[in-house]
Amino acid sequence: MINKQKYLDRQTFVKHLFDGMHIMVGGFMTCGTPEQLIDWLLESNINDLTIICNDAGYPEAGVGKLIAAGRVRSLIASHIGLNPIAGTKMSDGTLDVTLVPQGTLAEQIRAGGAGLGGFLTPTGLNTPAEEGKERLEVDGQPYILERPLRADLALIKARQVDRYGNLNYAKTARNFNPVMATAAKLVCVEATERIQVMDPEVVITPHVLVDYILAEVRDGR
Amino acid sequence: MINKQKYLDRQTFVKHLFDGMHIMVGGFMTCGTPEQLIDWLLESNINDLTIICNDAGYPEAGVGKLIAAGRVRSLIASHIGLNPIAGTKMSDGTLDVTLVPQGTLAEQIRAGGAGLGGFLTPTGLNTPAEEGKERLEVDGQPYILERPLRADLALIKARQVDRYGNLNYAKTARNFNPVMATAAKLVCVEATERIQVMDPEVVITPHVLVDYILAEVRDGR
Amino acid sequence: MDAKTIIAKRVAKELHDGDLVNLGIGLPTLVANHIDADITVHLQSENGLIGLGPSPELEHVDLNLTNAGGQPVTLIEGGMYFDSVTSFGIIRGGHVDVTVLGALEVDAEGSLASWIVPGKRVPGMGGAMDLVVGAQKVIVAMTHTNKGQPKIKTQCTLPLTAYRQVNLIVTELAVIAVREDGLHLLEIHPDTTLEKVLALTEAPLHVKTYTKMEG
Amino acid sequence: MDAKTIIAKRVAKELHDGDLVNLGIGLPTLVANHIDADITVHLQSENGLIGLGPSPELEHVDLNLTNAGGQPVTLIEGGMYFDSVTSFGIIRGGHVDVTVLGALEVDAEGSLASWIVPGKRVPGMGGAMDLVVGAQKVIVAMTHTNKGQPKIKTQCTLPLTAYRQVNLIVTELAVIAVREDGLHLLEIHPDTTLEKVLALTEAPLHVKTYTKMEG
Repeated sequence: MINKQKYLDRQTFVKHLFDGMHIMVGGFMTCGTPEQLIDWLLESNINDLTIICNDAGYPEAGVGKLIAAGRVRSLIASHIGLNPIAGTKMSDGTLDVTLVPQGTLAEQIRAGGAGLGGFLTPTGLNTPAEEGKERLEVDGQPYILERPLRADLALIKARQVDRYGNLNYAKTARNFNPVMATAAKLVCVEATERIQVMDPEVVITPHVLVDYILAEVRDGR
Repeated sequence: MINKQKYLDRQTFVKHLFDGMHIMVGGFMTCGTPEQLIDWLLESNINDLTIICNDAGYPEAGVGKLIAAGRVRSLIASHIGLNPIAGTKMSDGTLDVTLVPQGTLAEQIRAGGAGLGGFLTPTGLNTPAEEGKERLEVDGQPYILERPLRADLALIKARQVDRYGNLNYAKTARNFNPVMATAAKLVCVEATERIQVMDPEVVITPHVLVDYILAEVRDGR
Repeated sequence: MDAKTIIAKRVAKELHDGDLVNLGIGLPTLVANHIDADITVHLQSENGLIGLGPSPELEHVDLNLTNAGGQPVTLIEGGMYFDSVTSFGIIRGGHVDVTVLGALEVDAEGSLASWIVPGKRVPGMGGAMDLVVGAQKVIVAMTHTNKGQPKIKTQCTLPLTAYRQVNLIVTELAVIAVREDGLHLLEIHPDTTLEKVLALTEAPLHVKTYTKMEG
Repeated sequence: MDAKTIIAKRVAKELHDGDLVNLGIGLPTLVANHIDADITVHLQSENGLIGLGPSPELEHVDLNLTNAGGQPVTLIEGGMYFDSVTSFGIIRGGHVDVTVLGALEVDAEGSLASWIVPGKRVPGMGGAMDLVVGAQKVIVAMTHTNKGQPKIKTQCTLPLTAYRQVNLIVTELAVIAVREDGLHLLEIHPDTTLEKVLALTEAPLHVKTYTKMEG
């Protein structure tokens, strides 16, 4: 049975929210993004969010909905190209955007979830991605020292959840979801399907990392 | 069809061996260790090996066979407790043993396979594991800077290989195998079973990381 | 009740419903036999599983399913397998609630030594250094002395496994908490006396109110 | 043949049997249409797959199966899915044999700029910085000029995607190798002249023997 994990309704979800919180949101151009949990964020009155997500989504999908509603103060992402609203808000100074190489972003979140103090990557050397960061040499090769990323909350989209809280993901909707589930104080999951018991060989996210499972998924999504 | 991957016979295997080479061997106390590939090493005349493995195996199993035969100059492992021969050889100076915390060892191999120049870990601070290493502070917290590990050859034990070279692993025989398959110039796999096509959701090691598949596994193991 | 059982039973009382717990090789393994039936504790084995079950009958031994000591084990329903990188990501990332391990020495600062006796025994640290640094709570489960010689010292003399990471020490004689200002005696076993505990403990103990150790 | 097709066909000739290849968004995607039928190239999409297949018919679109541009794609037999951490481990770890990407500018040192035009367009670098640093061979596939303005410069003027990582530049006019001592003209398109290529290239070109560009 689901032990530490609990079923999540909107009321319980809202109790965990606070202004200025840092939220990781799974998905890649909204493929694998938990839209219902984002809508619950929208329907709450929290503000000044820092969103950590691969991208800015689209104006009407993914974290783009939160950006369009003016609820996001800071965005940490690898690109914002398909969301012109994010670009406009960045230009007029109402959205603080930190662009991070995609592999570095994934690795920063991994470091946060895996208890590492940072890592050395060659990605971004001699580019704007190196600005403000320390450069270290190892065996004569230069690297950028990158810091770990953690968050108060992670919103995860899974394909299946079993009755113990184990997760798997659908195709390329996996992307940032598994790593984000390791790096937040509170991990909330929107799963398409509930099953009894997952094959222990193919669990991607172990149940011990999951705090809440969305109780009812709208539209059977 | 298997493309880049090729079926491996003993003759081909031996052609890739040379004295002093660095070899990663999967397995944890010989659970998940490719014994047939180790026997082929034994039957060759290579020497002065550096072995990277979780442990020293047993005197008559796993990398313990290579140690007992005096073929190993250096061992990088997290413990050698169940192989008294390794302890004796370490004491009499015929085996150079570097003991590394298990999580650090796994992460060093991952860094090697993932193109990182190193990582910062709190594990081993103020212990002999910190000796000779650089200490860095990030946000006021101390960490040890650990270096990546790579090898000339990785010997991998898989449960199944499909006709494209994709791999999965059996239960806890997974352990160090998947990460070692990312961190060596040449990756040779001993698989228990051959199948047609693996479900794309449950492949653990993508075929592009695999160089050779053992052509015939003895005893159907 | 022998010393090991006393220790294992007492450590089991430190575990809570839903905890992810790693039990070290040897004495700590026995803790699993004494976990309150009303709670669910998830046991991790650092070689690659969560959901450690009881030892299998001989005819059900699977050589591909072992614990961190290389012994055959089973997996309970809801458990899963993963590789060593994932395993230590979980451990070092603070996702393990409690780790229980043996020690050769523990000191007044909460440092412990458990993996080497120079010139005598060099088994290696295995996963202990990561577990002790990463787990939210570190419990040392060990006999109070080594053939009468105190193992709870002012300062460890053997090479350390970790510096200042132990939270609780459980022996067959006492339960001792490690705090900023040193060691605090929490409980003593009914069959022993405060004098005996103090005599067999090299490190200074804060002794204010303590209770009877429950078995 | 239009410029894009010329470039895509020529880039396809750089791929070898068994190569793991990442094709960037836009023009590089077209390379897939021109790969020699005799060889097997494994296409990676950095959002999480190897084994990229052709675009699906509308009725077979799966919203959970997209490429790095967010477009619906398919997976061929033998392919597999993985998460972003694994994907960039493969990329940064040197396991990608060839990456093909567009650029706004490339320079004589092999640096390239592709992700930002300050004050105008800030799409972000996505996975490009990792791909260019990690791949064994970096091919820039782009039109030779931007409305007549040279894109192959002595030094990039836009913020860099990576410093000194490009190995080969393929345009509709020429194929240019980046070496330690600068840019070497390898091929020019039959429909153009050396004079025209030199006039439309800001960076100095080493011109010794060059051949006719094959389409």
